This record gives sequence, C-alpha cells and structure tokens, in this order.
Amino acid sequence: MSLAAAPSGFLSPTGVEIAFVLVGIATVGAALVTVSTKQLVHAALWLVVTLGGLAVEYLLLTAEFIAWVQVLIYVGSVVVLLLFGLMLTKAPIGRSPDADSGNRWAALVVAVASATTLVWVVVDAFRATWINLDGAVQGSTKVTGQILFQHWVLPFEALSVLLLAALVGAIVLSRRTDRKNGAR
Amino acid sequence: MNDVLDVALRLVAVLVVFLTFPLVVGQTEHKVMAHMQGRLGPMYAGGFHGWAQLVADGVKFAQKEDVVPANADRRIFQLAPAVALLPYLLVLIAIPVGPHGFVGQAIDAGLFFVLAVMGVGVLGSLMAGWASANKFSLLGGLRTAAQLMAYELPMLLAAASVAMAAGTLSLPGIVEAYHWWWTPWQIIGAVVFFTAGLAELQRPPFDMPVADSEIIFGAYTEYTGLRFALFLLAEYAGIVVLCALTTVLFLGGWHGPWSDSVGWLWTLIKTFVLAFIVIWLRVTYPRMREDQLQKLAWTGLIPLALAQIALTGVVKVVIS
Amino acid sequence: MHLVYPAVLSALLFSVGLYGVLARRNAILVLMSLEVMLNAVNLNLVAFDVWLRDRLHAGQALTLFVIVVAAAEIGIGLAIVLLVYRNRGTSDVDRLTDLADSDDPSVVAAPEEKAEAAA
Amino acid sequence: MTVTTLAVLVPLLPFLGAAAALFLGKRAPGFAQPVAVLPTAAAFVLAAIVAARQGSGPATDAAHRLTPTGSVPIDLALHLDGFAVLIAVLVGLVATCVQLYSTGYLRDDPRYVSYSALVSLFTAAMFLVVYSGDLMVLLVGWEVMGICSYFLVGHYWETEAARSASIKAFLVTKLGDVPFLIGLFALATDAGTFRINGILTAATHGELHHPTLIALLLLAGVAGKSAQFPLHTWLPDAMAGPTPVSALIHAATMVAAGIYFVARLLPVFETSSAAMAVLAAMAAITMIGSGLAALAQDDIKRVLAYSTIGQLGYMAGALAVGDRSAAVFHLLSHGAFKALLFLGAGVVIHSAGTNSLAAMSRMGDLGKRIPDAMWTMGIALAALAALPPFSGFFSKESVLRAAEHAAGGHTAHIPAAVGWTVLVAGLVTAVLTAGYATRLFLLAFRGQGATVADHGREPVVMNAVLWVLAIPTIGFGMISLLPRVFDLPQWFDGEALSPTLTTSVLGIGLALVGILAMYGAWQATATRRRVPIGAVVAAPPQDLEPALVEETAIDTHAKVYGDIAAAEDPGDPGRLLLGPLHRHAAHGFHLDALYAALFVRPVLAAAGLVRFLDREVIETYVSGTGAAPRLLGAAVRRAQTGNVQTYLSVLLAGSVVLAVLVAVGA
Repeated sequence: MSLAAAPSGFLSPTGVEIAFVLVGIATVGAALVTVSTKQLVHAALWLVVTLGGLAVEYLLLTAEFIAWVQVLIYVGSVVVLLLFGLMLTKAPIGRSPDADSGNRWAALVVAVASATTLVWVVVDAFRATWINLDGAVQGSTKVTGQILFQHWVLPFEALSVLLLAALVGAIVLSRRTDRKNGAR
Repeated sequence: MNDVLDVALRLVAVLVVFLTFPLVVGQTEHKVMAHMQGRLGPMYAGGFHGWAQLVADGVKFAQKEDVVPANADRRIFQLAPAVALLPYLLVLIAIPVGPHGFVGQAIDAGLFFVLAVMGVGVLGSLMAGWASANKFSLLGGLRTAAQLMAYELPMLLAAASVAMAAGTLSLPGIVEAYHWWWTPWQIIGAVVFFTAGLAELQRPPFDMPVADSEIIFGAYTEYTGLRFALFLLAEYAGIVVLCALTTVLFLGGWHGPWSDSVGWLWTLIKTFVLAFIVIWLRVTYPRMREDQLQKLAWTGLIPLALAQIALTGVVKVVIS
Repeated sequence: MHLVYPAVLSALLFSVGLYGVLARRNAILVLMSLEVMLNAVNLNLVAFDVWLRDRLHAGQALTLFVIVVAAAEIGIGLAIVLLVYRNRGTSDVDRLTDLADSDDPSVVAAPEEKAEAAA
Repeated sequence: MTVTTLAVLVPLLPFLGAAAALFLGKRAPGFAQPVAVLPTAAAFVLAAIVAARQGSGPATDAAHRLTPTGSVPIDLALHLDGFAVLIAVLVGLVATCVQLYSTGYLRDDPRYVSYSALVSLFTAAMFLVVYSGDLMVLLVGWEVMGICSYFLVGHYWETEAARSASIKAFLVTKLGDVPFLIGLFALATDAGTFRINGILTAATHGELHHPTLIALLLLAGVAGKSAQFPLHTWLPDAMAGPTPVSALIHAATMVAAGIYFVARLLPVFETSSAAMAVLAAMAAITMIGSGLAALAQDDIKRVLAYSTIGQLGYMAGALAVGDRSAAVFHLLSHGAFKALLFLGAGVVIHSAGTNSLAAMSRMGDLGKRIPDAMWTMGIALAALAALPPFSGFFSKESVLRAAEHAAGGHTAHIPAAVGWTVLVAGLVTAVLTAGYATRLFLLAFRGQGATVADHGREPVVMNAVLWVLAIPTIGFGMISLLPRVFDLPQWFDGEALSPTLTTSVLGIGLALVGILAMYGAWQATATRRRVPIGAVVAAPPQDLEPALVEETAIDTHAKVYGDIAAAEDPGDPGRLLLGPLHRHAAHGFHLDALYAALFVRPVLAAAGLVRFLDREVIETYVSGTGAAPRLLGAAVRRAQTGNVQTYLSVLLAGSVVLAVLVAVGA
C-alpha cells in the first residue's frame, strides 16, 4: 500500500500532478459551460472537451485502455448521437432563450450543497492519501483484457445482453412512430 | 536530452509526411483520372506534366477571401476544418512504416487509438454542416454522421479480427506477427475494412453526403478559401491514413524481400497501390443512394465482418 | 499523485452534472448532463482502482461496464426524446407534465393543442 | 303411525306443498292446482284422523330438543288436546275449501302459483301455531302468518287499495307483535321455559312475578292478530285482497290465532284480574262498535269483515269471563259459517260485477241467478244472527251463558262487573248482528230493478264448496249437544256448553227485534231505491275470471262512490236506522283519522326532523370529513406539478441533507 510510503506532504506537486490539475480545471470549466451555455450545440461541443479532458486524466492515471475507450465511445459515438438528436429536434443557431428551466435556482442550491458536502467529505477522508503511479501501467490493454475475460466474463456477457436489449428497444421505439405515421 | 530530440525528430517527420503525401495522392488522382477518362489532366503548372498543380491550387486557395455566412455560428464554422483535419495527423503518429521502431510513437493500444481518433473526425463534418446555417449543409452533415455511425461498426469488427489473429492491439506488434498466409485468411476482413474506410472518407462511390447534384457540396457548401482547402486536405490525408492502415493490418506492412533494409519502401509501395485503387474506384463506380449505403453497411458489411471474426477465432483455436 | 485531486475533480464534475440535470430544460441537454455525472463516477472508479492496486481491477472493469451502460442509455434516451419531439413538437422536460394532477381543464387540454400545433 | 307422527305431518304437508308449488309452478303449470289442493286436503284428512285418535283423551305431548339454546331452552314440542285438534280440523277444512274455491276463483290468474303457495304456507303456519307446545315455535308460525297475510292481501298490488291495505295489515299487526314478543320473553323468563305446559304449571303455582304486565303485553299482540279494538283497523281494509284470502285469513286462521293463544294461556291471564278487565272492555267496545260499523258499510265484504271483528269480540268476551270452552266453541262454529259467508260473497261479487250493496239492491235478478249462493248465505247469515237451530246460535248462547255465569259472581277470579260488561255488550251486539245480517241479505238478494249483465256461470267447484261449508253451519251446533254422538264439552274442559233458557230467550228475542227493525226500515226505504246511483258495473260482461271482476270492483268502488267503505245511498235501511251515527259508523268511528293524527303525523313529523338532521346536520359532518382531505389533497396536489426536475431537486436536496446529518452525526 502506498499509504505507508507517503512521505509527500499535502502540497508536493509533481509533474503529473500539475498536468492533472491543469487538465482538471479545464475539464470542470468545460463542464460548467456545458451545463450553462444557452447555445445547444455549443453545449455538446463543450461536452466533447469535458470528455476528452477526462480521457487525458485517465491517461495520467495510467488507465490507458479506458482512455481510448472513452474517446472511442463517448467522443466518437455518444456525442455524435447527441448532436444528431439536437439537429433532428431543430436546435437553433445562437442563444436559446429557454435552455434553462425555472428550476435553475433550486438546482443551483442543490448542486452547490452537494458539491460542498462531497468535497468536504472527500478532502476530510483522503487528505494525505498517495497514489503510487510508478511501476507497471495499471490499465494497459493486456491487463484489462486479462481481468475482463478471466474474472469478469459473466458480467461482460450479461452486459452484452443489456446492449442487445437496448438495441432492440431503440429500434422498436423508432419503428412504432413510423408505423403510426404510416397509418395516418 | 537525446530522448527529446528523438521525439521532436519523429514528430517533424510525421508532419512532413502529413503535408506531402496527401498532395502526392491528390496529384496522382488528377492525372490518373484524366488518363482513365482519355484526357491529359494538369499539364502546365511546374512544367513537367503539371507536377506543381496542387501547390498552385494551394496558393490560389490561400489568396481567396475567407467568407463566413452572416447567420452562421462563427466560431464553430471556423473551427470545423481543424477538427476534421487534426485526427488524421494524430493517427499518422501511430502508424509504423518500417521495422525496428520506424514509427512516430509506438502506442500500446495503437489500433484502438487509431480507430478512436479517426472517429473524432466526424465531428468536424457535423460542426461544419450545422454551423453553416444552410439546409444543404445541415443535410450533408446529418448524412455524414449517419454514414459514419453505420460504417464505424464493420470497420471496428474487421480490425478486431486482425487484433485477435495477432493477439495484440499494438500496430507494430501486429505487423511483427504477420505471416504471408494471413492475407488470404483475413481477406474478407480486409475488404470490409477497406470498404468501410472508403465510406468513412465519403469517397466515391460513398459520397452521398457531398452529392453535388442534390445538396451542392454537403457540409462544405459554404466554405471558401483556405478552410475549404483544409477539408480537401483532410480527405486526401484520410486516403493516406486508410491505405496505410490497411497495409499495416492486412497486407503485412514492411514485410517483403529484404525487409530489414527496405521495409519502409514496401510499406509505401503497398500504401500507394491501395491509393491507386481508391482513385480507380472513384472513376469506376457510380454514386450509391443513401438507403443503399445504409443497407450495405448493416446487411452486408457487418455480417461479413462477424463471419470474419468467427473464422479468425476458429483458425486461432485450431492452430494454437 | 494525491488521491484528493481526482476525488475532488470527480465531486465537482458530479455536482456540475447534477446542476445540469436539474436546471436544463431541453431533454437532450439533460442527457448530456447525465453523461457528465456518469463520467465523474468513472473517474472516481479509476482513481480508486489505481490507488488500491486491485488485483482484479474491479474499478476499471466497472468503468467499462458503466461506459457500455451509458451508451445503451443514450441510445434509448435519444430514441425516446425523438419520439416525444415528433409527437409533441417539443423536447422540453418541464412541459411534459401530463402526469401532473390538476383540476384546471385548460391545463389538461394543453398537450393536445401542442400536438396539434406540432402536426 | 302414531298420533305424534301424524300431527307432525299435518303442518309439514302444506309446507312441502308450498315449496313444491314454488319449485314446480313455472316449469309445470299443469301441476299447480293439484300441488295446491292435494297437500292441504291431505293435511285436513290427517288432522281429522289426529282428532279422531286423540279424541277427548288426555293431552298428548311430544318434544324434541334440536340444539341447546342458552338460558331458556327451546323445544320442538307438540301439544295435542281437544282444543288443538278440533281447531286444526277447522283450519284444514277451511283451507281445503279455500284452495278448491281458488282453483275456480283465480283460474286464469298469472300469479296463481305464488298465490296458492302462499296459501299453503299460511295453512302450514296456522297448523304450527295450533299444534305447537312451545311458545317460540308458536311465534314462528305466528310471524309466518303475518308475512303471508301481507303478500296475500296485496295480491292485487296493481290497485292502490290493495297496496295500502297490505302495508297497513302488516304494520298494525307488527305494532301488536312487538309488545307480544317482549311479553313472551318476560313470560319465559319468569317461568323459566318456553314450553306451554311448564308455563301453565308456573302460572297455577303463582310463580309469575309480573302477571299483569305480561298479560297486557300479550294482549297487545292478540288484539293485533285477532283484530280487537284498538288494533282492528287493518281488517276491514284487508278486504282489498281476493275473497278466498279473506275467507281464509279472516274467518278461520289468522284472526283465530289470537283467540286460540289466549285460550291456551288462559291460566296466565287469569292470574291478573286487571288484564281480564281490560280484555272484557276491549271485547265489549269491539263488539258494539263493529256492529254499528257493519250496519253502515256499503262494501259487502267490509260488512262481513266488521262482523268478523264483532264475533271475535264475542270470543274475547268469553275468554274475559274465563270460559275458554265457549270461546273455542264459538271460534269453531264461526270459522265455518264465516268462511261460507266470504266465499258466498265472492260468488255474489262475481255475479253482480260490483261489491257495493247499494248497487246490488238495484239489481232485480241477482238472487235468482245464483240460488246456491243465496241459500247457503242465507243459512250462514242466520247462523251469524244466532237463530236456532244453526250452529251460531248454540255457540253464541254458550258465550252468553258463560257471561251470565260470571255476572252472577259464580266464576272464580272473575269480577262480576266483567261478566256484566260482557253480557250487556253481547246482548246489544246480538241486536246489531241480526240487523246487519238482515240488511246484507235483503240488499244483496232482494234487490229490485233492471237486470244486469251476466258474468257467466259460476264454476261448479265454487258452489260445491259453499254447500260443503253449509253442512257444519247447519249441523255443528246441534251435534255438539248430543253427548252420545259427539260430546264436545268432554273434548274441552268439561264445562257445560248448552244454552240456558234465559239467555236463549233473550238472544232469540233480541235477534228477532233486530231482524224486524231492519225489515221495516228496508220496506220504508223501498221507494228511494228506485233512484239509480253511480255507475254499477265496471268489469266487462265477459266470461272473466272472478278474481279479475273483484279486482276491478275494488278498484272502481272508491272512484264511483268517493269512499272505499260507504256509498251515498238514500235507500240504505242502515242509514235510516243509524241516523246521524251513520256517517261515523261508515268510517269506523274515524279511528283511522284519529290514528293518523295521533301516530302517523307525529311519526311523519319525526321522520321529517330526522331527515332534516340527516341532510343538514349529519350530512354536513360527512361532507366535511370528505372536504377536509380534499382540501389537504389540493394542498399536496400543488406539489404534483409533473415536472420531473422539481421532484428530482427535492429528492436530491433531501439526500444531501441526510448525508450531512449522517456525516455530522458520525
């Protein structure tokens, strides 16, 4: 455990840490813009920045495989789908006056409260915990492949069933409207 | 210090390749198409057979006014070409040219990295299509997105087949593990991969998103000058990347006679042969309709790719 | 690296996503915010997995699973949103209040008007 | 078979007949009449056999305890003595006659099946009352009769008169039944048993602690059932039922039940001289009042109804002077001739097409057209007027004799004043009875005027039944005085029943006075009857079912004459004799109006008050309890906006608060 070998103090920046913090600030900033911008498509593009930033953070945490999966699935597919959805629902160019609901102040209070609570708890609990990033890469393809197909095969297969169900569900949802429209 | 120099050198080499190869491919396309259609093609620029035609084109594009439509989303409109182009540059870093580390940067999950980053390129088309505030552009963007989503899957599956055969995701590792009989073994995957790649590049016959007779020039309708040139550059860079990847994955990369010394040459030769095929296909086949495109992906390529994976798995179990 | 950095980053991202889920009116924006929240969780999982040096790498495996689930969720979610949009001409979350209890008949009648307007 | 078994079969057979009729009626209409008549006839035969076997011997008792029932045991007990078996024979005879008569009278009635089943059930209930040795079992029969009478009186429920009459009969008898039930419980609690034998033993040993209270409570029920003043008002109105039902209910069975009950429990009543005095007063008022009322009635059946009340008054008077033999003797003879009178009246109504005496007195040929009815009714009216040698004479003389005996102070427990009251009232009533009997006969059969349309031949079975009933009417009194043939006193308590000279002379003389006075009045008013009044015949002169004719007649009487009881007929000899009293007598001395003022209106007012309280006061609370949650719900409903984000916000805010609380608490 790294806890025993943790002579480093609370503020002892290494190169990785500096990079992590900088990227983290960018990520949170992008996320903030994502949830607050009034331009719908911009929100999606800032989401790309957020997700990409997270991918970099994964890389910094030596979880290489997950980082590329993040890029492949989120940036390559999920965001494209979201953009697709935005365009199909006629997202306008420019500011939408009603991007936020009337709920925003309550939401702000809840979010700030939860952020305060979570940060407080986390800092309180892991004030001096040290992650040892030296040594072998922990999230290499080889490692991930081994644990995934040796120990986690059953959940993996269950997940494939879930994906299939989602696929079927999405097709059914889309087709039903078509048939209804056809009937009209 | 040596390391830093080494890295810088490699990056510069990649940048050079990125800036020159697409031009070479473009020039080749001009000439090959012209000859296939019974004409000469560019003959004047630079003197000998118009070899500097694309340089001249570039100069012309650079001189043109950079027009942004009034109703467009300015920043995104301007950002889109970069987003479309950059992924190919990044991909080039990971492609091995020759043995013994003749590669920009050997990445552990190289194949994965390559595919993931190429998937980002679609964002550029979508951004361009949406930000132009033009319905033809929007339609083109949507078509692009739909096409990319559809062909991403068979491409990934075909690549997964090779990765299974090699037992690694590293691109140099895959080339290392190559034997000559892999080509017939993985031929289905190769065809699927190459076809899907063509579709992702929106090259003819898969150029429905930019079908000029229907939607002018799709997502790129409103672009002029240098930004338009960047999109064109992205297309040709895409051809280079696709052909190089196909070479690396299915055709054995640097493998060939005297590969230890001239392996990089083998890679380049194979890549350019494939690029020639890409051009050939453009001249040969008519454009496919949107529904035919989707049908080909979902009912043709995906089952084929799955079959290839099954075949790979069976053979893998048998020989091990 | 200090564990606090990814943990705090994750907490902040989670709260930001939470705000988005609660405050956004467009259903697709809500979905985006949801993705931010899921990613915050993923970051936590990865960070703790790396810290603990888990032999089974449960955190990373779980992260992959969450990503898959998120992909499935976004597929279904978008299908539903598009369906709602087609039927009602809006994807505003706070206008999908058919389940609200109201004895004001005009409020009940409103969705139909919307549908007609959309049609 | 033992006597007990036979006696058990007697009530059981009509009961099974009723069940079979209800079960078979709709499926096999052809069986309806046999199923109605045969069990009743068989029961009659069995009752006769039981009577013959039992004879004048000591009482037979049998009991079976079905299940333990707590503090006071209830047994299925039989008690057969001379009273019981003879009354059972009468009941069987009348019921059989009524069932036979009904096959002709209601031959086309669509509700004949249920009607006959109810009559059978009614008969079974009466048998049960008669044979029962246990008060609870008796009560069962008592109440079954009540409910059957409700249905039977309301047989013509299409007419307003029948509907209100049936409800009135039910309510008035129930009004008596409630105190009756309380009295029964008090009696059983005091005696420690429901068995009649046990109660009688207790009564003779003076073990009853509240004899007056019990006796008065029981008398209320008896007055209701046997139509004694002041609860008699239901009986005249009950004439809205079909004639055979009137014959059954008001001649031999239901009204007899009250008299029979007192006769059975006479020792209990004798323990309280106050109760006997009340009974005597009740009887006296009933006798005289009903006699006057009968003189003024226009509806032939209402005349008979009031005469029934009067004759029941005689029996009650006999009981009041402590002679139950005389009472039951009169009950038997009266049952026969009154049944005959009612059934005859049915024939008359059918033939005349009306029930109005005023209308009949203007029909020239009614007597000639139905000679059977005329002759048998003449005999029965003579018996009613107590002319020798018909049965009514002997039984009424036995009552008068008992009264005279008590007036002389010779009867134990009975004050002389009671005897005098009964005696004087009985003699006055004898005049009145003879008067209205004569009036009825003269107006019905001696009318002069145009011939009215014929309503077809009377069914043979109806005439035959009349003659069957005429036999006991003529012979029963005489035969009872021939000890060698039929020693009636031996069947009863052994007291002498034969008439004495004083009472005979007085009775016959007074009866003749009544007859002659009425005849004179009839002659005096002969000219006035030339004036026709009102419409006479409402029913079309077709070969209609007699019951339908009667129904129409009842329905139209009030419409034609403006009153269900009386008609404005100047040619009525009763009107001449009664003078100013006529108007009051015709309406039963306004007792109904009095009751309406005393009971109905207060009850209606109370009901209105209750309705007001319920609608305005209690309802306010109820709607208040409904409105309060509704208001609360409306308040809560405000939160139910349908906006998912609001819900989520609140949910997550709660989670954060909880998390902080847990963290701080930890």
